[in-house]
Amino acid sequence: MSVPFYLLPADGAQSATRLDSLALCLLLLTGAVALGVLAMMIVFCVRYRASSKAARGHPPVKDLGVEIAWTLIPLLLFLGLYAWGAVDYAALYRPDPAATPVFVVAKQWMWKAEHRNGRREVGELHLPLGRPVRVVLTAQDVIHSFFVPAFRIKQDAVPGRYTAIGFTPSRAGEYQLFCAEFCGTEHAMMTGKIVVMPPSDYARWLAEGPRQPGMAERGFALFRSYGCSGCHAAGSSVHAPDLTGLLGRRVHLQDGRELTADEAYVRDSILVPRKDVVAGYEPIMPSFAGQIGEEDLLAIIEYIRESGHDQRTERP
Amino acid sequence: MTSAQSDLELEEKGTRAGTSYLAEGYTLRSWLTTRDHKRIALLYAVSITLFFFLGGIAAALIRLELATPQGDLVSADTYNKLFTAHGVIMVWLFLIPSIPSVLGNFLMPLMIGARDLAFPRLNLASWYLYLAGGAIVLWALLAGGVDTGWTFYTPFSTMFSNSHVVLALTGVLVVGFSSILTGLNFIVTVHTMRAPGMGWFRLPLFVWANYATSLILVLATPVLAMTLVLVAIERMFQVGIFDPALGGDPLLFQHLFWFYSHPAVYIMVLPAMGVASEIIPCFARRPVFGYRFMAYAILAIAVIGFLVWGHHMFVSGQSVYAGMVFSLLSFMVAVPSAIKVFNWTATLYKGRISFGAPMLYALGFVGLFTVGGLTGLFLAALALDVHLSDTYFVVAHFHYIMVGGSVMAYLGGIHFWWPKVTGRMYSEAWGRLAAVVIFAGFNLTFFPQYLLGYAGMPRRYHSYPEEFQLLHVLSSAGAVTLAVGYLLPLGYLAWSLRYGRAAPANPWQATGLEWQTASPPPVHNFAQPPVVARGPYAYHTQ
Amino acid sequence: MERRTRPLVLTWLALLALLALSASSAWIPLGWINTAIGLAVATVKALLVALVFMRLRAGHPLLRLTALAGLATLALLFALSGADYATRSEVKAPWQQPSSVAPRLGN
Amino acid sequence: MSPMNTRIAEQFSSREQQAFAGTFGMWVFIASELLFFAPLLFGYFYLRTHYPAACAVASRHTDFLLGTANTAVLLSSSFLMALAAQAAEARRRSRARWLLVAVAALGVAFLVIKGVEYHAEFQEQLFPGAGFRSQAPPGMELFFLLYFALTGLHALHLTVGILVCLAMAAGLRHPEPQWPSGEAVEFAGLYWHFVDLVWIFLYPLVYLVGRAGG
Repeated sequence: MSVPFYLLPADGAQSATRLDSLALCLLLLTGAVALGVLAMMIVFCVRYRASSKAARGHPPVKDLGVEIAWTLIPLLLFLGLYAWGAVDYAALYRPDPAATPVFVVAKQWMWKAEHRNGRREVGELHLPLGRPVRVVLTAQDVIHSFFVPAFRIKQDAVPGRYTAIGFTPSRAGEYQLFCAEFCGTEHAMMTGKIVVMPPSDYARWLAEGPRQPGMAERGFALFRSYGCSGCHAAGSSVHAPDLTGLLGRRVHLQDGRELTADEAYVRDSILVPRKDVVAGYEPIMPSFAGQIGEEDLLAIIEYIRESGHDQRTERP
Repeated sequence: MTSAQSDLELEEKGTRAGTSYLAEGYTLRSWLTTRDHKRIALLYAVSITLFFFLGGIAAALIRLELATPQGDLVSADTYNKLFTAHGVIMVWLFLIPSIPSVLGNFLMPLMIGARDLAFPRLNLASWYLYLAGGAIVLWALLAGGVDTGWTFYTPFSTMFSNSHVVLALTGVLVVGFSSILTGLNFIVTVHTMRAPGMGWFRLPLFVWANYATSLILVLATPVLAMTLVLVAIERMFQVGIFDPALGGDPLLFQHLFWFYSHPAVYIMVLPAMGVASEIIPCFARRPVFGYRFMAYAILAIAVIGFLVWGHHMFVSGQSVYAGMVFSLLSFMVAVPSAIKVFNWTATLYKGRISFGAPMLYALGFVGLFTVGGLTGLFLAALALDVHLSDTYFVVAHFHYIMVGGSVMAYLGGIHFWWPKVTGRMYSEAWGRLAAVVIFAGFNLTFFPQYLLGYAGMPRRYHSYPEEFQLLHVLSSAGAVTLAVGYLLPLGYLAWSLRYGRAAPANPWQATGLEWQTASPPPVHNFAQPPVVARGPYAYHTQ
Repeated sequence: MERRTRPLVLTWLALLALLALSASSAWIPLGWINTAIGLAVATVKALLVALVFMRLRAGHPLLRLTALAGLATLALLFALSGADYATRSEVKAPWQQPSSVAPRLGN
Repeated sequence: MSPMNTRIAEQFSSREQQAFAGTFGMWVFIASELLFFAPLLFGYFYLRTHYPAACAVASRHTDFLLGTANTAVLLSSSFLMALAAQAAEARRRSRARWLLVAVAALGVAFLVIKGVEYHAEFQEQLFPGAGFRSQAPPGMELFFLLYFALTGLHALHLTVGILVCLAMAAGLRHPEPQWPSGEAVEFAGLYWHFVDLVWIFLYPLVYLVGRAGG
């Protein structure tokens, strides 16, 4: 047992500290309740043991006031805890347009990652320090779960779809990656290493090593080959909305609705263009349903996301 | 009327009522064809004890394997099959039938003053179904085992597992029908067979608890049954609504599975609450505090328990909004559970408390259930669950509820009603010793797992990083203690069958109707049909 | 016709009439309203069968409560699982079912 | 109401108690049975909301005429079953017997028609699995999986119902107090009507989707 054990895993992400406070708060509250109940039980057991001569006149059989009190007080406390947990939870899933996306594919029994510029790695994941990261996950066989205790982050990777979770690494170092959803024989060996490095090191690391055309690059090629650029490119003669930096933007629709453009919105707009028509434009776009594969869709979405980064020159 | 006199009278009544149910026949055939709820309860008792120790052996091997981090005792596949066997056996073949089918079967008719359950033949049929299901599960295990975990998550179970999944599913399906029939029988019995004067608010809380449990059994089990059929079809024919390649959704399986399996937790713990609610007033010699609130809380838990299944899926890819709804509802279900704990504690106030073995088990139940319930709040809090789900924290949490809660209460109930069931007294000293050993062993086994979980140890790991070893060794040491604790009752209870002192009709001076008849009860339960004139728990401290 | 069988005969005729309504309305293009009509007619038919043939109308209130409990549980499944599907924005990923997995009858 | 000849089982103290326990038990069973269909119905709901077009295409491949005819057959069988229960209650055993035979006959007719449909669907490669037609829109195979699962489960229930009807019809040849009592026929009726109820909902969900075009 040479490796020291820490009850609290290292706090490697900004959300981890917040989460530890929630846990501590809950621990104090539940601990107080547990100790209180235990103390009362022990006191009663000793004081009213059969051999004691303690006064026992008129033991209460019911007391509506007391019952209501210990119904309502826990209820209110629980509502508070619920709200705290829910707010922090929602934050993990709110897509941050500035976040660096990392695509992680889980398969029996390894983790494969692809970075924005196409750099790939297996069993390791390099991340920039202090920058919001969005891990986009899928699985190639069964359900796996991306679990980094140091970040207090866990998200299942589900075959057939993408799931995502966001966080901001706050401490450089190496952390354990586990698979938390039972996935077969070598489930316990499906671990990996997370390496958090300063942004400059990360940029250098990204640039070197094996890579292939990144998602966005592939998306740009597809954007042209499917003819999207014919209408959506700046200077096109067709009146079509500009898609630069669309993801995360508020969009006003023809029918008065308003929504935030996310992956699902872009996907729907390609496959079912008439569903959410942008205000001020004619519903002239043809549907691409059945003509464009899911992988290509993702690449195009990544290209559209990237176009926003280009504009704001936020490339790491 | 002093208690000694009343006992004497009861003895007389008992003899007049005819032979005890145990003396009705001694042949194997007389047991295997019986329709007497009391005998069927014993058939269940024997069979679930067998499965309990089988599941226990699997648990022992798991703990032994985890004493070292390398995973060197058994292979990864064997380990996976072990925890699956442990889960499947303990959940479906022990915990779910434990208190309802053994104690409930024996006591429900006695407690409401009926001669038997409404459908005695159905009752026997449900035992045979249970046995058939259990046999099929055993067959699956002997044929090579199942490695999916008791949760059978797709697409692992449908496309990737190379083990006997369909066979195990069939076994669970058959056991499910047994549960449904038991639940149906209890519901009809409570509604239609109560003795004259036995109004709803004169029912012992044990009856309330089993009634609420039966509602869940009847309404949730069929959903599991059909879901398992869909999994089996998908596995055999490669077509299924859980298959993403065909447009299905793996999360759909999780919804359907947990729609049953979360309420199933309440199937396990509600009857345990019922047992504690009988034992504590009896040994505190005073009425239970807030009887009506206790009854309402039981119903509230059963109903709200149906609404919270999505908290098993907070990180599964379910929508964030659904997560929020399920989290809120999960906090809500903790309220009636808290009410029950407070009421049990208040029941001790101004009591005249003695510490017989059943009481020690019941107090242990309250303590462990409280810890298990409170740690449930950590898991219901969304952001925290992102960190804790699928870690040892979850393992510790549900073992506190199911083993610390249900098994503790089951043993308490077995001790409490042992004189009634067998007509013999067990050794009180051994009983107390076992209760203390089990309590200590349990905490040593499972408390370290909370710490492991928060530190990030994922569940269902065959090997693990070295830094977790200390706590795992502690946990394994606790498991040894726990195993000794569970073997003790097997010894002294069996001993009492032959050498135990004959039990009077009412050794604990308890007030329930079941104590108003002889020990062991006559074939038709009561010499004359009882008439009820007062509520339960009419104890007096003076 | 006997007095006691009269309600049964009327119910039967009503059921057949409702079937005709349901079958014919399905051919009028109304979009989602077709399904709504189909289910509404089915509900009326089910009520007729339950109340008259199954004697729920005259039966003990407990029986109606039992039927409602079953329906309510079903509704719970639809409401809460449906809440997930209604609010989930799912991005599909390419995924091939492994072709190597042959049908495994029997285990 | 209940016939005087019914035997009382030893656990009951009165005829009324026994009769009510039976009826109530049957209703609890029916509530449980309803939930048995729940995963399939929710699966259908999932499919209809995610692949509406495929469901419409698939539904148009089912046989509208046979489905509608079958619904009429089943509704009529329920009617006869209600008459049979009434006759048995009034202790008109011979009338009840013939009505039960008629109910069973309609049940068999339903299964035969269903079999004809199944046969045609096999021929058209609509049975899910390895032999399913290629080039079907995504979701269509699942529609047919649910179609076969739902109607198959329904047919299974119906088969049990037919056997119960025939057994009771055989029993009714003997005079009272032989099994079955009026209550027993009533219980069988409740089960039969439940099977009918399931079909009443399956009919629009399976046969009537997208008939109007698309």
